Amino acid sequence: MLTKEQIAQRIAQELQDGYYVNLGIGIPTLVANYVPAGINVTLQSENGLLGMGPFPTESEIDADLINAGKQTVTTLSGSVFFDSATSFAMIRSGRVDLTVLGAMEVNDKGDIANWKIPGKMVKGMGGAMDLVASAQNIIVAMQHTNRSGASKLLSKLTLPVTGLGCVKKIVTNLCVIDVTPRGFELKELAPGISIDDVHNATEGNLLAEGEIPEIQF
Amino acid sequence: MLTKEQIAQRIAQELQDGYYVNLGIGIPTLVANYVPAGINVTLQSENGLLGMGPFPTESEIDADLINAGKQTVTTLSGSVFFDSATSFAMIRSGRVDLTVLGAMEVNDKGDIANWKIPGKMVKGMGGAMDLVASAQNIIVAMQHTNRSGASKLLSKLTLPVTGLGCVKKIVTNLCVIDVTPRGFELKELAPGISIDDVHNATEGNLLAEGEIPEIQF
Amino acid sequence: MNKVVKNADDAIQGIRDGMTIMLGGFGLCGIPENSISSIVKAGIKDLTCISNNAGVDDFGIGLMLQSKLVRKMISSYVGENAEFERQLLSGELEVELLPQGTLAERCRAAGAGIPAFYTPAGFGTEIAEGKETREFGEKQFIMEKAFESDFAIVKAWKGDTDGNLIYKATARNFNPMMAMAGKITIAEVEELVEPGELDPNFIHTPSIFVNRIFQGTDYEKRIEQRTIRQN
Amino acid sequence: MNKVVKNADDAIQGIRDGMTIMLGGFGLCGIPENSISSIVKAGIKDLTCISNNAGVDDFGIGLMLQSKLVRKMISSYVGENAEFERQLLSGELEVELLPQGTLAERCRAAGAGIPAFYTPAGFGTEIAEGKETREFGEKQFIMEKAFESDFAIVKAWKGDTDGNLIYKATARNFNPMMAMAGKITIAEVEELVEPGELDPNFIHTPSIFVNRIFQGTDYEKRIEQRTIRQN
Repeated sequence: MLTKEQIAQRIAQELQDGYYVNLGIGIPTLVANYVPAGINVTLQSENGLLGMGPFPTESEIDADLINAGKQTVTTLSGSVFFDSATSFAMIRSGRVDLTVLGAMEVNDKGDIANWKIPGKMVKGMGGAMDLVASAQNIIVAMQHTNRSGASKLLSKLTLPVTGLGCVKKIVTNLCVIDVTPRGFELKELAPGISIDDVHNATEGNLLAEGEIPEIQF
Repeated sequence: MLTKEQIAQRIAQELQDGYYVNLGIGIPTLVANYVPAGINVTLQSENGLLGMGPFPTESEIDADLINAGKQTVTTLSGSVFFDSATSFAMIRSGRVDLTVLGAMEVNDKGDIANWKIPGKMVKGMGGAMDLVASAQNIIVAMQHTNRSGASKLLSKLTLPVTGLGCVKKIVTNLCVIDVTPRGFELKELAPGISIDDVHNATEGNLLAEGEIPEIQF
Repeated sequence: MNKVVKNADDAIQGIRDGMTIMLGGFGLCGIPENSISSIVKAGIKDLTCISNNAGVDDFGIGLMLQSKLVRKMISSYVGENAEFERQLLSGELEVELLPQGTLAERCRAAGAGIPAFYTPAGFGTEIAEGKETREFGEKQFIMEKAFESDFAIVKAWKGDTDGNLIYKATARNFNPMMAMAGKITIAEVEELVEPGELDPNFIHTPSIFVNRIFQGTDYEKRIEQRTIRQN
Repeated sequence: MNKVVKNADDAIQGIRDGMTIMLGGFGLCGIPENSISSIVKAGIKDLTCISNNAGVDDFGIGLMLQSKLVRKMISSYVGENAEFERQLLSGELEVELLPQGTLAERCRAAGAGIPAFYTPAGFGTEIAEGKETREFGEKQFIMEKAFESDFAIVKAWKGDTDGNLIYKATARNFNPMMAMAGKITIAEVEELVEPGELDPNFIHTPSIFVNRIFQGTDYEKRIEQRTIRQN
């Protein structure tokens, strides 16, 4: 089983030099901590910052400089500020190379639900619907099952959809899965996890063909 | 009969303090020379300048600073540069208070033709179609008749239209006319010009009711 | 024509019960603090507020919610606010949630004289319900319309008395589009300067979009998530 | 990932016969002089050029016309060019004229992932022929679509090696929208600096839109209408 940090670390292996990347809140944020050596990526924060730096020191804190999670952050050399319309222009026009998001559910067509639970207070979708409708390359970072043990990888979403056919890859505590026209394709297994474990935890259509290697770090 | 300068001078009387104004090429450009005392107007040039100043002196010339007529110009205190999309955002959203344009023909519904003569080389409409489709307040500055003596104030346009029902006022060498739902309403006469003179030079429906005063400068 | 008004109380003149107003800001960053205080003081109610967020319980638009001045919020994210939740569940408050990019673009469209546009955000979701959809190049889009609002209230870093504005860092966010979009646009600034003091090449909101401007006071600039690293 | 290329010859690699390219500039102001020279030198032909103007006979896009490299111009104003007129009348050159604001907005739409929008410009004119029209709020509009282009070539004043750009004065014009719109965007700059040298708060084109950048040489910056006043 992977820890949250390991899920982030595995996703970081997908980064390529020069990528512009949007990281959602939660596990996705941790991806920034594992950028491989020699790879340069630029983080986009949809509230209007390209080139997001680390959290500030106490003396660097600036209330006018936050990220999309409303956290205080810093800039780097080459950073740039812009307005929200320009920010989503970047996103909708496909200039963001990789988007990493959390999810409540994903189905085997790549549809994602991550913004609303009927009956619970709805906070809103923020930029998630723009991101999933626009990005060419979306990776979902999440636990394979929810707190009550039910699979989050489904044949059919039970929660309101955020976007259709957009998820390309899923990294969970159990495995790495590619979402292809054939469904969930099992690509790599977490240490100590068997194909059967994944089958048992996956409600949607799972394909496990050939040798499935263990995730390497 | 008014000179071109006097046409511009009469139009300048329509300026109000705080107006943002777009002046077309030709007679409209001259309006800037007659801004009444105590009135402050800001000139918008659709290539990306608000607060257009006078032509530069020899030493002030900057190839990167031109107006929509491609003439070298200067800035003033409070001037601002912007891109073409922002420029036409201002225009289309009705933030420009007054637009002064030349015309080849205007009809008594306020339709205007000023961009194309079939059979002749067509240079293009530039920003004229955006301006006439958007401005709340459009004044046409032109000669009352063309070079062959034919009226330019018509019941029906003979040339391709630039915009529909947009002209509110026309100032020619002969008179001042308001375009209302009733047609061309004669409001003021140039010195030495009679109502009959205007009738003879106007092909479209002309209303001349009551006393028509002489244009005052 | 003088756009400069003395303070927020003067700036908000004409905002009346039942109107639709836009308020700049992302979270508590770049919000028009002074104008919000004056609206609360004036007790202008039944407002429809277009703003990306709804503040926190005791700051930002949260203050307007406390005073029950808001009838409807049009936002993309409205968490971190218990009073908001209470009013929503009790039916006192109506909420329309929109994708953040759609919210920004509907402001920009209003300020650009574009009555409607197409966006992929929300296609296939409940956001698309009741909206026209259309295919362009084998991809599906929703038609979204420009917002209509009576007033836009924005917060800038510096402004000149002509109305030119510059924003600071990520406090820019929705402010420039809302400044374009208001029938009447009110700008509060931390520092009001004379025309010519701002570089004409680096102005974020050209003066033509701003109707009233004033220098605000006592900016609190509260931080929602104070995240720091050890040096 | 290094976006910096040595010169215009390297920057235009991949532009092929028959492609659609956008070229920034208004008149001769803010045009990508170096890249135009390299395209002429390379003899890339049958091009569709989206540019507000078509240069003059011996400068700007006029140089491409002289070499008969342009099959179609999409512009708002194409005066001041005798060779242009000759090719147009002889049928060698095709021209599509668009309102200037529509031209700008179709670039911006392409860069904003907006496939189509509505504008009032040109309603009731021959520009509307073959286009959908529609009423919003008792006013008539035309539906216009985002441009599709293979390359966008822009000219900036300063740029950093990450691709952030700033423009000078009215040389900005169409350049920012075209920079957003190209499948591949090439930027030539008068001065190329290191990341961090441009103030992040005052950048006109964020780096993400720029794929290749180089410092140009020998800018002529020809003036079309040299108007002066006596001091």
